[in-house]
Amino acid sequence: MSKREIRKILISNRGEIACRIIWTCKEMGIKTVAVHSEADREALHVRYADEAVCIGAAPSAQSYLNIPSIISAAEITNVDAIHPGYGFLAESATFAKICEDCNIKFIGPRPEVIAMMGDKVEARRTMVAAGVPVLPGSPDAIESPEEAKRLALEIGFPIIVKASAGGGGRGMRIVRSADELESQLELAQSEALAAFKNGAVYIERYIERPRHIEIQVLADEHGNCIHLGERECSIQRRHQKLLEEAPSPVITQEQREMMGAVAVNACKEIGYSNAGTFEFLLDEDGSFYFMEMNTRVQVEHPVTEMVTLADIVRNQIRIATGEDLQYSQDDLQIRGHAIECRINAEDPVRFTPSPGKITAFNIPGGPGVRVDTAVYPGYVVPPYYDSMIAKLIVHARTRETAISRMQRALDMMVVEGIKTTIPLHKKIMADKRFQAGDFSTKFMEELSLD
Amino acid sequence: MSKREIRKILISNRGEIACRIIWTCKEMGIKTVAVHSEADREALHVRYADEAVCIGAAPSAQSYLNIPSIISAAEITNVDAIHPGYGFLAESATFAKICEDCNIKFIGPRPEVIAMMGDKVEARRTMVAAGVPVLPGSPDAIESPEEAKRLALEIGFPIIVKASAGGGGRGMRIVRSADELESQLELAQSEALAAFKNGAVYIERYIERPRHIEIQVLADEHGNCIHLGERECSIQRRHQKLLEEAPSPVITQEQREMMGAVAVNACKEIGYSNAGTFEFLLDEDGSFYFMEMNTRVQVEHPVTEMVTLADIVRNQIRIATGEDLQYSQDDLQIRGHAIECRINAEDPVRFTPSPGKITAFNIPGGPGVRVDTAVYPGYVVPPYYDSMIAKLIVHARTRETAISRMQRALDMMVVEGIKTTIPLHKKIMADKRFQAGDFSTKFMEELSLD
Amino acid sequence: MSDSSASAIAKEMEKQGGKKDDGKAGRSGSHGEPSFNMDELRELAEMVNEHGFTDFEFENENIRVRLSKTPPASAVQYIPQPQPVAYAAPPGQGIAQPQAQAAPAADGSAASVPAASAEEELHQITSPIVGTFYRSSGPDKEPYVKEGVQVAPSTIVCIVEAMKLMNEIEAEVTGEVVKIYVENGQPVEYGQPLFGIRK
Amino acid sequence: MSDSSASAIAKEMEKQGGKKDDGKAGRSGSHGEPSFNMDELRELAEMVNEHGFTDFEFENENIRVRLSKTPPASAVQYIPQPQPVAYAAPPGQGIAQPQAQAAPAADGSAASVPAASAEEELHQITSPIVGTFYRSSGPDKEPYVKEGVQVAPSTIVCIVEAMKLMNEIEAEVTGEVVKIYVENGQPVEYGQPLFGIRK
Repeated sequence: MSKREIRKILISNRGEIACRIIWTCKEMGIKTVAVHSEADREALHVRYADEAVCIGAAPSAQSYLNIPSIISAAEITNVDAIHPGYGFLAESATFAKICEDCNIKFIGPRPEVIAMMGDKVEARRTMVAAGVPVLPGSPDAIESPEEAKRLALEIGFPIIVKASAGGGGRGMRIVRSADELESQLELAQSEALAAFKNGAVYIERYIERPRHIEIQVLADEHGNCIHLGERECSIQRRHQKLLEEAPSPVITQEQREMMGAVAVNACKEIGYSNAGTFEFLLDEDGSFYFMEMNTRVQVEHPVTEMVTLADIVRNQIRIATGEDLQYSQDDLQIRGHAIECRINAEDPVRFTPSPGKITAFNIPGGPGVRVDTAVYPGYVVPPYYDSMIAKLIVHARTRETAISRMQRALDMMVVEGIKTTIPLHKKIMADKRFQAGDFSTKFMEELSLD
Repeated sequence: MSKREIRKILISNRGEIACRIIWTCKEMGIKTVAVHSEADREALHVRYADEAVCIGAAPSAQSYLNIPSIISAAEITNVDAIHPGYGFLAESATFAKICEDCNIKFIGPRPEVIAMMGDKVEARRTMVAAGVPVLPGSPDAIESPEEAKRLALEIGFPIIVKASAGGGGRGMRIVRSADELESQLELAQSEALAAFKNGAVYIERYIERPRHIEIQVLADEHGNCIHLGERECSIQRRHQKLLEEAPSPVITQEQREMMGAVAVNACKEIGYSNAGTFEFLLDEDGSFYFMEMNTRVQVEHPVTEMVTLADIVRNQIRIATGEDLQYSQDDLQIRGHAIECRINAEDPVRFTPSPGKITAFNIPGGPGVRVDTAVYPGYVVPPYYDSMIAKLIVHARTRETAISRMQRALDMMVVEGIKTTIPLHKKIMADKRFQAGDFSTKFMEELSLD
Repeated sequence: MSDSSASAIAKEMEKQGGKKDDGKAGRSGSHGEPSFNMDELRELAEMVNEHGFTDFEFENENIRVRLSKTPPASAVQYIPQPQPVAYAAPPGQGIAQPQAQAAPAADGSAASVPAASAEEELHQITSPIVGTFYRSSGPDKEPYVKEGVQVAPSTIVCIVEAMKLMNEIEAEVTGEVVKIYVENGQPVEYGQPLFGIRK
Repeated sequence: MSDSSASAIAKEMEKQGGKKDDGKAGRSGSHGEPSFNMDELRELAEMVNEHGFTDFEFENENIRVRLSKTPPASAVQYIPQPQPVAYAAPPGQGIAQPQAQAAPAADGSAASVPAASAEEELHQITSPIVGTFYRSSGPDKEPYVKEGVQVAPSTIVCIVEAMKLMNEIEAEVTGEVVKIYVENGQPVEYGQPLFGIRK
């Protein structure tokens, strides 16, 4: 069934995900090429790969985002495929297209699909057409208070008024009844004008306490697609996920099957291939709304691997060779509960980056503990890249045991020389509402960090 | 349902199993007391436990086998229970009895059951009565060549003649036909007489290429018992297991159910409680014969934990509190394949111990890898105790992937300063017959170690 | 660790310094040049390496020595140090604590060095067993010994109760009781110092 | 790693020896000393390497010795070093290797120091991009430069082909081509030294 032989892969990434990909390549007997910036000469992915090529200076734009340099490295090392990991060029349709043009297999979906999902408006339109529920409202600018009122009544209160040009909370107004609509609209417009020199605003259903739930899918290049259940990613700070779980403490088997079916159907509609993730908002009533699709492997993919025993990176590579999916939906039962804590080189209270030399580093072992990292004692965390230095993942029969296992693992994990988010994760694990599974994306705002 | 509260446990052991027990106690919110010899002041189990008591000098007889000292430590720290681990006092009926007399719960079966299983003849008799198949033959001395002939014909050739007082291969003769019986019997008797000053011999069915298969059981104190499937432990050197797998590459679901049912039934017959293991010899035809029962947690318990997601130590402690078993036989499905490599501080060819200072130590991470160890960089492996310094365990969907995952993990594992069995395990993993699952307890004799 | 090895090296250095002078004196006639001795250097390098110094400097005529260890506790730092935030230290932890501070230097560990040097003139009577320390034969009895009394080898100094047995502990030396390290009724572990004796 | 550091130390030692010889020549009139013993130095270098010292200093007349282990070396020990027994190193590994030995000291790491000091008088023209190195504009053409020729800043010294584009590389300095580090047609990575120029 395999159409394309992949004997050597270049990994256009760094850090733990580059190591993660190399591990699976080794297990599959595939040679690896690491690329690295000048700042990453001592990095672990450089040491673990069969070959390594320095592709530029420390800043990402000159190295890990430098397409000509990466393509040249692929050509001189004569690789069959490139695995982009996550971040950097992983969702660049341009990069995927150039790989295709150079006859190097890009391990991900087709460039057109990446482009489509990368465009907010286009992605929403496509999903609506594929029968995926989206948040009522639309990103078209509101023309008049009358239109706003009509739309708001259609959507139902509460709604949120957002600046079309906006971001970062400015120009945002939550409106809970028709009475306040006109005044709030005016306020939002003038705020938007002041902040972005553009007064255009739009409205959308507002969910007071949403949960961030995502569905992992695997699709081959022959139209077969399955889902691997959901991940609970509501514990975020400024839209940055801090920890993830599989399964979600609130999703029932019926919901899982429904959300999974919606995602699988959408993949088939748009001709999606390789691994992908549908991100949904879940409201208090259990309704879910499409937010966006990530057309790559996610940081949090290990929690799904733990509960399904599927190796997502192995599946990505197999799919890229043109093989059929290895298993059917029924082969993928979810067993137990997994939690991942992202260990970042950051001040755990102020979240300021804390690069520097790691003087001591000990990773926990024992039952149900997995660590994905590219860090070692003596390693210097460079200031140029993402602050995540390790992912600590646990797996146990129940969520309760998984939480106590994570507490034990966090206690055993030693990182000295830099500040990390370990103390923050201990605080989250000890939180009664977290333990009860009773939280939303607002959790971090409500958590006391004293 | 809980009859006995266990708030604090003393672990009368050292090394990785002491750490392993402490981890689960932490996860259960139970306080721990480590005991240690003078040589183990810097040991990890001492650091991880809530309290630590020095119980004697370095030699085991003065510390880890020193019952009065351990009981005193338990009394002054006011523990509710003692977990004996494996080795040392784990199968001492005397120790279990003294614990009982001191009103300290011994985490294991009742002392009478330990004593019964510790006596070879008594254990065999009990198992026969409980309907467990044993190897045809008997440890009674042969009175005459005529008796030998009659017995041999009953048993069927080949048979083995063994010295009643024997061990270590002396006084052993394999007899393949009735013609050679009398002469071989005489030879064995004179060898036995020369070696042990006792010419008594007995005969038993001889299996040319047996496999060592064991069944893990869990039994509560109310007569409930389940099995957790089998472990394949045929890769041994001088009766020392080197690596273990679950499931066995040759056991079918029917065999698993049959062997499991035999073990569960026997547990109920003898009133067994807590975790235990039935060791069987499997012959070329798939018949199995009871060898012995281990009345404690095994070194190789993690492979069963990986494929069943059951925490065996947690179950031991729960059972000791008097609770009912947490799950039924149906809850325990075997998923995927797990392999454990014992990493010993030994010369990988000559198997001579290699104690000393570990100058560099790196444990592998990533999907499906677990490491149980009490070792860290700078740790000095003392010459007094068992040479095992770590257990490297992998889990994957198939045996083939588990083997390549173990190869990857062995490549990533770094132990410098002492010699280890890592190179030996690499050789085993690369062996075609191992990969095909085609091996017996003779595997190591046949493996070229050049 | 650093204390003892530092002093060992200091001693070595004195020896080396002496050898240097000898060597130089011996050879100066034939070569007219203060040449260094390869064996000595090899020994030196071995010694410096063995003691884990990362820097060493030595200068001759008018000896100049420099030894340094850049990351002093680096080995210790790699020992995983669990931080039991969720599991508060229990009161019973006291059993291990005094031992860590005042254990005899039997194992030559760093921890015992400060204690040993602070009490360097005192002989320590240590507990031969794990148990509970009692200063007298009963609650209403006088203590076997008090600070300031003289003991002979056969003098009973205390009882350590283990498994309901009262084990009388003898002094085994002649001298004056100067320190009593353990409170009446307190649990003691193997090798834990009980009394300090000035011989 | 040990090989390269051993050879680096050997080079260092030769340099030390060379300097000494020069010094001796200069000083022989005034001092009349015998020549410095290279065997001793070689032995020394071996010994220094064997013990993992990263720095060694030795001074004669009134001996001055300095041995040092800088922390980077000890950190390296803890870097997991996979031993890919099952996965043999491919021929292409050569791409990374020359870089490791001759990289410019841009990152200031210890590894590049010996190389930098060995070539300390040469300016290095490094590759600004990843690609394939060509010494001439075509297979039957003359090389742009050969060893011994003078270059000006705008002199084209080679081509690095990347993504089918022929990028002409200029010297950017004035001087003489003394070394050509890379073979024609060989892949080069970012920052890899191509030419050594004596300014």
